[in-house]
Amino acid sequence: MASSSSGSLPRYIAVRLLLVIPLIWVLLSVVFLLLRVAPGDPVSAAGGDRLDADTLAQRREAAGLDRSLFAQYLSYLGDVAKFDFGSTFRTQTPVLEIVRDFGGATLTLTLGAFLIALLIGLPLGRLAGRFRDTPLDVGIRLYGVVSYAAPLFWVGILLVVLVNKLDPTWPTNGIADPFILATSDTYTKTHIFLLDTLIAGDTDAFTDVLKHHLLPCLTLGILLSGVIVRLVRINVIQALKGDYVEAARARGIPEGRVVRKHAFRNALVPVITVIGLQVALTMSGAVLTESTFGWPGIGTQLLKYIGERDYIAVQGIVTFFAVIVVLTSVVVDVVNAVVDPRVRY
Amino acid sequence: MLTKRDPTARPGPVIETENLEVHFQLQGGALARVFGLKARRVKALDGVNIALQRGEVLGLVGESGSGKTTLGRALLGLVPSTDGRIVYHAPDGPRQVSEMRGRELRQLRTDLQMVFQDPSAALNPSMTIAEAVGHPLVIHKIAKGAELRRRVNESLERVGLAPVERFANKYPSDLSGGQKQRAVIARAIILDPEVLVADEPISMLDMSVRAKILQLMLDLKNDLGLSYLYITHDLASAKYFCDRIAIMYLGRIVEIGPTAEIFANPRHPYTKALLKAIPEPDPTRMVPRDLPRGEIPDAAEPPLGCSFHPRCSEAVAECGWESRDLRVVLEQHWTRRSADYDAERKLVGDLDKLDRPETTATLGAGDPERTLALLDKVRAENPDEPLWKGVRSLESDGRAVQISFEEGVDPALRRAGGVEVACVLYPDEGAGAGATGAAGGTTAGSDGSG
Amino acid sequence: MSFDLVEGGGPARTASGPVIEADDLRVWYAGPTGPVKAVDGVTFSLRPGEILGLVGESGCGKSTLGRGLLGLLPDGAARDGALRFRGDDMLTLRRKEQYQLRGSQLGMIFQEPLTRLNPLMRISDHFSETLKTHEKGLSKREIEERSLEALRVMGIPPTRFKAYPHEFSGGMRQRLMIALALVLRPAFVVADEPTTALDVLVEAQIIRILHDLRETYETSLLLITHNLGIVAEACDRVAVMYAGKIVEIGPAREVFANPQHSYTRELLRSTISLSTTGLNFIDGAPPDLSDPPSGCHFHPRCPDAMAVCATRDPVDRELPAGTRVACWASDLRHGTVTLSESERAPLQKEEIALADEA
Amino acid sequence: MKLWRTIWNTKGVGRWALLIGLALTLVFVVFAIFAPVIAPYDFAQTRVDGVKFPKVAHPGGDYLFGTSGDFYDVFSRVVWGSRTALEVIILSVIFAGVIGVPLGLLSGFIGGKVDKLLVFFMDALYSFPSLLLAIVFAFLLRDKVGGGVVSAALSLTAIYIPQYFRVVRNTTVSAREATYVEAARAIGAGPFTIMRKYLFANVVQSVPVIATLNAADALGTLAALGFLGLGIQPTEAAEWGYDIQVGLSYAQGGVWWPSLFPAMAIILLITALTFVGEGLNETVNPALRRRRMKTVTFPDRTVVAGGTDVTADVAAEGKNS
Repeated sequence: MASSSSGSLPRYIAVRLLLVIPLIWVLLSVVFLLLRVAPGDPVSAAGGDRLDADTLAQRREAAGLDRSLFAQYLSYLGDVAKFDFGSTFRTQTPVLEIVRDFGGATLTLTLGAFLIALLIGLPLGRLAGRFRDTPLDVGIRLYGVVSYAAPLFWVGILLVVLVNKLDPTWPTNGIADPFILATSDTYTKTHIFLLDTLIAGDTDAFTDVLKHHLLPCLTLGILLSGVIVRLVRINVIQALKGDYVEAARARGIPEGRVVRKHAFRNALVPVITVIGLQVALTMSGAVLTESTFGWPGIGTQLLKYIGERDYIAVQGIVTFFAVIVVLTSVVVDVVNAVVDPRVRY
Repeated sequence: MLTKRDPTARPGPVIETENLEVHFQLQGGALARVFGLKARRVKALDGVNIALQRGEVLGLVGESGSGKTTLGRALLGLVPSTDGRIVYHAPDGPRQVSEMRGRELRQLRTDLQMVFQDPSAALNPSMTIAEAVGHPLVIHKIAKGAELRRRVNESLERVGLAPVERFANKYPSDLSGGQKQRAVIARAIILDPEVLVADEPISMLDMSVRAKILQLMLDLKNDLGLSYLYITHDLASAKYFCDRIAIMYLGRIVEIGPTAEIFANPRHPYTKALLKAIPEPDPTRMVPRDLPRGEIPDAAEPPLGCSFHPRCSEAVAECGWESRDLRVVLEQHWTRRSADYDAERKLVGDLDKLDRPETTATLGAGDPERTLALLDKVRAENPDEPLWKGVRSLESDGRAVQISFEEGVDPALRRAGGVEVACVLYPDEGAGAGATGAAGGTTAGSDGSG
Repeated sequence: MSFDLVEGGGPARTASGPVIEADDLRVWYAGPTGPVKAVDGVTFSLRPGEILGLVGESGCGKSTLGRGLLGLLPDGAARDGALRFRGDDMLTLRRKEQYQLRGSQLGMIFQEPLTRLNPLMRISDHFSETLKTHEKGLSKREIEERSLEALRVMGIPPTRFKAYPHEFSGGMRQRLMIALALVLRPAFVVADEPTTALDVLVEAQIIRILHDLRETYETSLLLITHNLGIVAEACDRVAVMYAGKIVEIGPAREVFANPQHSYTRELLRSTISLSTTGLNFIDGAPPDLSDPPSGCHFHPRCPDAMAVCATRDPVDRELPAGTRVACWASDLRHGTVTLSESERAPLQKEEIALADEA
Repeated sequence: MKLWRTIWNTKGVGRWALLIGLALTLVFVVFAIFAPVIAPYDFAQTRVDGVKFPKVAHPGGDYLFGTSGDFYDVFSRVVWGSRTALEVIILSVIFAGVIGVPLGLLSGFIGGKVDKLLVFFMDALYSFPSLLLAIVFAFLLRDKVGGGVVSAALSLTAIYIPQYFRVVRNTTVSAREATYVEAARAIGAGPFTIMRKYLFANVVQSVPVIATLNAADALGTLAALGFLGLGIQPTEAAEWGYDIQVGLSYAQGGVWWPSLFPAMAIILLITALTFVGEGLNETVNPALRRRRMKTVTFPDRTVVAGGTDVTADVAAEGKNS
């Protein structure tokens, strides 16, 4: 019964990372299967019917599509292991390059949205849970449901119209002023615009980029906050029924502290896991947000290649998304292990 | 049809076990499983020999974690055994439960039945009482239609759930605890079984109902000629209810014998402690003072030698003293006197190093002389502490204090007077005097698969 | 585990007024059809250092009484009557004042110790939170010293101070709970079935700790249990509760030797103990507390019920031996009332079916 | 009826959320069923009697909600859209449930390697961004099944199977450990009897809550697909997401109606379904449910505490408020 936790955190992280490999493998296989079992073949789909048979065959060979499905699968796995996600069909741009050039914008968008969602969601959820069934709770729940129900793209435009009324000069499209964008070659250190402008010490560009972030982040953040509010509320309600909460009250711990230290903290344990899963939702939301705000992110690229029916590019980008999601799940598990001493590793 | 069997017609055991072992593979974290790290084994049953005679009530008494519930379940084949044999002496000859699988095992359940501890959990919440009680007949395709109804009614009436119409179409949630337990019993007897394993059948019931349910079980035994394995932690009800009693501790039977003898003349220190600890509604009795310390240990890493030795006040040198016991004694010392804790704690060094089942221990960080002095102080404080009897040597090697303990003996069950007991204090009467370790055979350190 | 508690000695000597006094206390729950009268007119008091055992079947209001004393009640429940702590009426206290009393003056020990400790907090955090809440300005050193002292008395070594609740065994957890309840040396503690979830040997250890509390802490204890054995061994006085009322209260020896209320007697008879030679039981089940029977609530199950029992409430009377009983049969035996012939007639009762039980 | 009483006897907002949600959903169901009667025009109708509708006509007059940029009558599109929405929702929920529930039950009951593998696979699917999955599916199915209702429903089905699977599998795993399942084994019940008679009824109770919440989510995803132009084609059926997308291009010019009304329809229906799901959860889930109680009022005391006046005591005890 001694306090023998049977391992160290670094080892846990290492083992957890090892476990990622089979998970990613399953995801890759799903992606591969989906895109290859599909009717038609990538080359004719992307190239249209304009190409003659020879060129088609050439292209097929170049893309390795003349081999057996299994051979293709193996080489696909092998490539991914080498961090090669393939190249677009038409322009032969490596998918990794697309990810590099457009991933930064998606990253700052989603992180910003997450930040906003947590800032709104955590306190509101806690309030609603603590004051269950009061008018305050009703109001917060209504916010939680409606903000999630409202189509993101429509909310986005609504915000644009609103902001246009308040301040017609506030940017509502893209990630930066076209003029700054034109000189963007100087900002390629991290490929994250916000960071690059900051590193370059260009305050004007930085504030401009920051201003551009507000609306997209807010739009996506509001959607996410609705989910978090509802989640936190339910978990706080359940945690408040916990026996240790009653025991804390019996020791005379003030109600505010009981809610904060006992109910809320314990409510966060399941919430962390589910918030981790919301990364998937954020990705979905990012695609919509980007297309609403003309955001030069990876979501717009995905849509573009879907439009072009470029299977390889789609496959690469989807794989990239999957890897991100899996890696977040590792982070979530590690956070859980740090927060909850009962997690044994 | 509920008929009476005559237990005297075929004397002898109805079911018995031979060196029965049930080991569970403990699951570590999800990761440990994937990478095969540290798969811990819990010896829930570690070589149990027990025979339930036809028509008797055999009590199985022990604390939670002693393996008594596992034994009951293993007899019905609900838990697979990892070694040893279970033999059911069916009317048409002996059959090995431990070899049965699937259909054959399910068929066995018409003869062996079970009553559970928590009646609220033992009934399917979405089945009516009549459905639940009649379901065994449906499963074994014994009755249907009017015949099924008739037999369900008969069984319900037999357990006192009468008038039947009042209960038959109720759901478990509409019934009280006692009523639900009656329904569970009705379901158990509807197949006209020979053996009933009753796993703490009254412990979850309200105090005013316990006697009633116990009476019902006695009546059923007498009327139907049943044999009972009565699993309990309540010695008082066992004393009233059982013909024989087996005391279990950490997967083993430590004492077994006729009820009267066990209560009049308990031999194993554990049995003595249990008897002393039962609170009696007798105002002249006072709270007992000399109780065993600590709690039942982790079955995944049982103590060396006799499992009870760390808690035993009568323990002697060969009981199996080890490194982990030293930690307990040190911690007890600090519990008594906390003044010098910080300084003394430093003298001892890494305590977690002691958490190993070994007969040697290394103690101290830097100054072995002062560590030795500390140990002397601890010993002087409580010279009666049995641990010190088991210390073979205690000396400094210049850097730390080295302690080694006597090799322990794992005592096997052997005859002592009217009972059998597993304790080094009771030498094997059959093997002559002084053969303390001979019968046990297994020495400490081996994994005791004797 | 052995404890260096001061051996021997009865209740502490500071025999001033009672620590806690309930006077016709009622604690009612909100029910779907009307109030549930879980505690319905209860009068008792506890002297400093005294242990009062509270027994009765499940559903008789024992737990509600215990929680009601501390004001730990769910939404919709209400208290009425008088409840005095060292002479001050607690029912009129403001919420904040109630919180201040809890933990520092009134403690509570629960049944299931694992769920009562916050799994995310170390033992040390539990203690420092409790100490800081009630005694502002304690230094870290003082907090640690006082916590370790409380743990020491409960037999928990200081090596475990920084551990998490899940790293302890069941008995250890209950000792932790007791240490946590006592670290501020409250004058009065309610222990609600503190050993029900524990094994016999551990149960005996815990009972002994509770029994010895008064010597270390001069704490009065209300020990709620359904185990009559525990009451007999550990308590000075015993209160028997049935359907929201205390039907008999008195010195433990006296009540166990000469039970006056029919319910007490039947309860004792139905208990299976080592000296049991035949099985007895009380027919029927405790009543629905939202609609208890008229007169003496026990009359439908009482073997000695008379006509008067069904119509008139029995009156609480003190007997020479120091017991207070509310039972017409007892009154009749002691000649404290005169009842007419028709009132004394055995009560014609409805047949209780065999399976009408709890 | 028992369920209804449980719901009605629940305290708090949950019950009202459920009722309001049900009422609102019912409105949409009526729209969906009686669309041909309620909607003045067909969903893809751009002209009446050979006369083309005006482009983006203001609401009012002949066109209650105005007309859209593709010359559709917005009101008719909204009404027909409820039919599409409900068809897609019902189909996808049924598909996902029919596959996910038995799979979860089986996986949870059998346990072992099969279970581990299935859990692994389903978790992988679940952690996938759902919109992406739907997009990929829509993209694939369009060539095969076309851009209609069935194709949209199938794209959504893939997203929700893992959710049913997870919930059912987890409840099965905990129910499998329940004593009543062991009791079933003890009376000789075989695995299929246990699954059918002991587990199924106790496990499916968690399904309605997920089903309604998934339905709400499905509607959102369907609209998103429509918005991206990957959903149902406007000529196949009226779909709100597509209408919003077309409408939004006019929004900044002050033409709000083509996007506002379908957006409102989406918000209302998702809100309604979420209300039903959360309301159900709070009224039937014992961990969240609070019973409705009568408040306690103590009757007046007619006698001092401990009094000896027996009749007065009886009176005080008497019939409660």
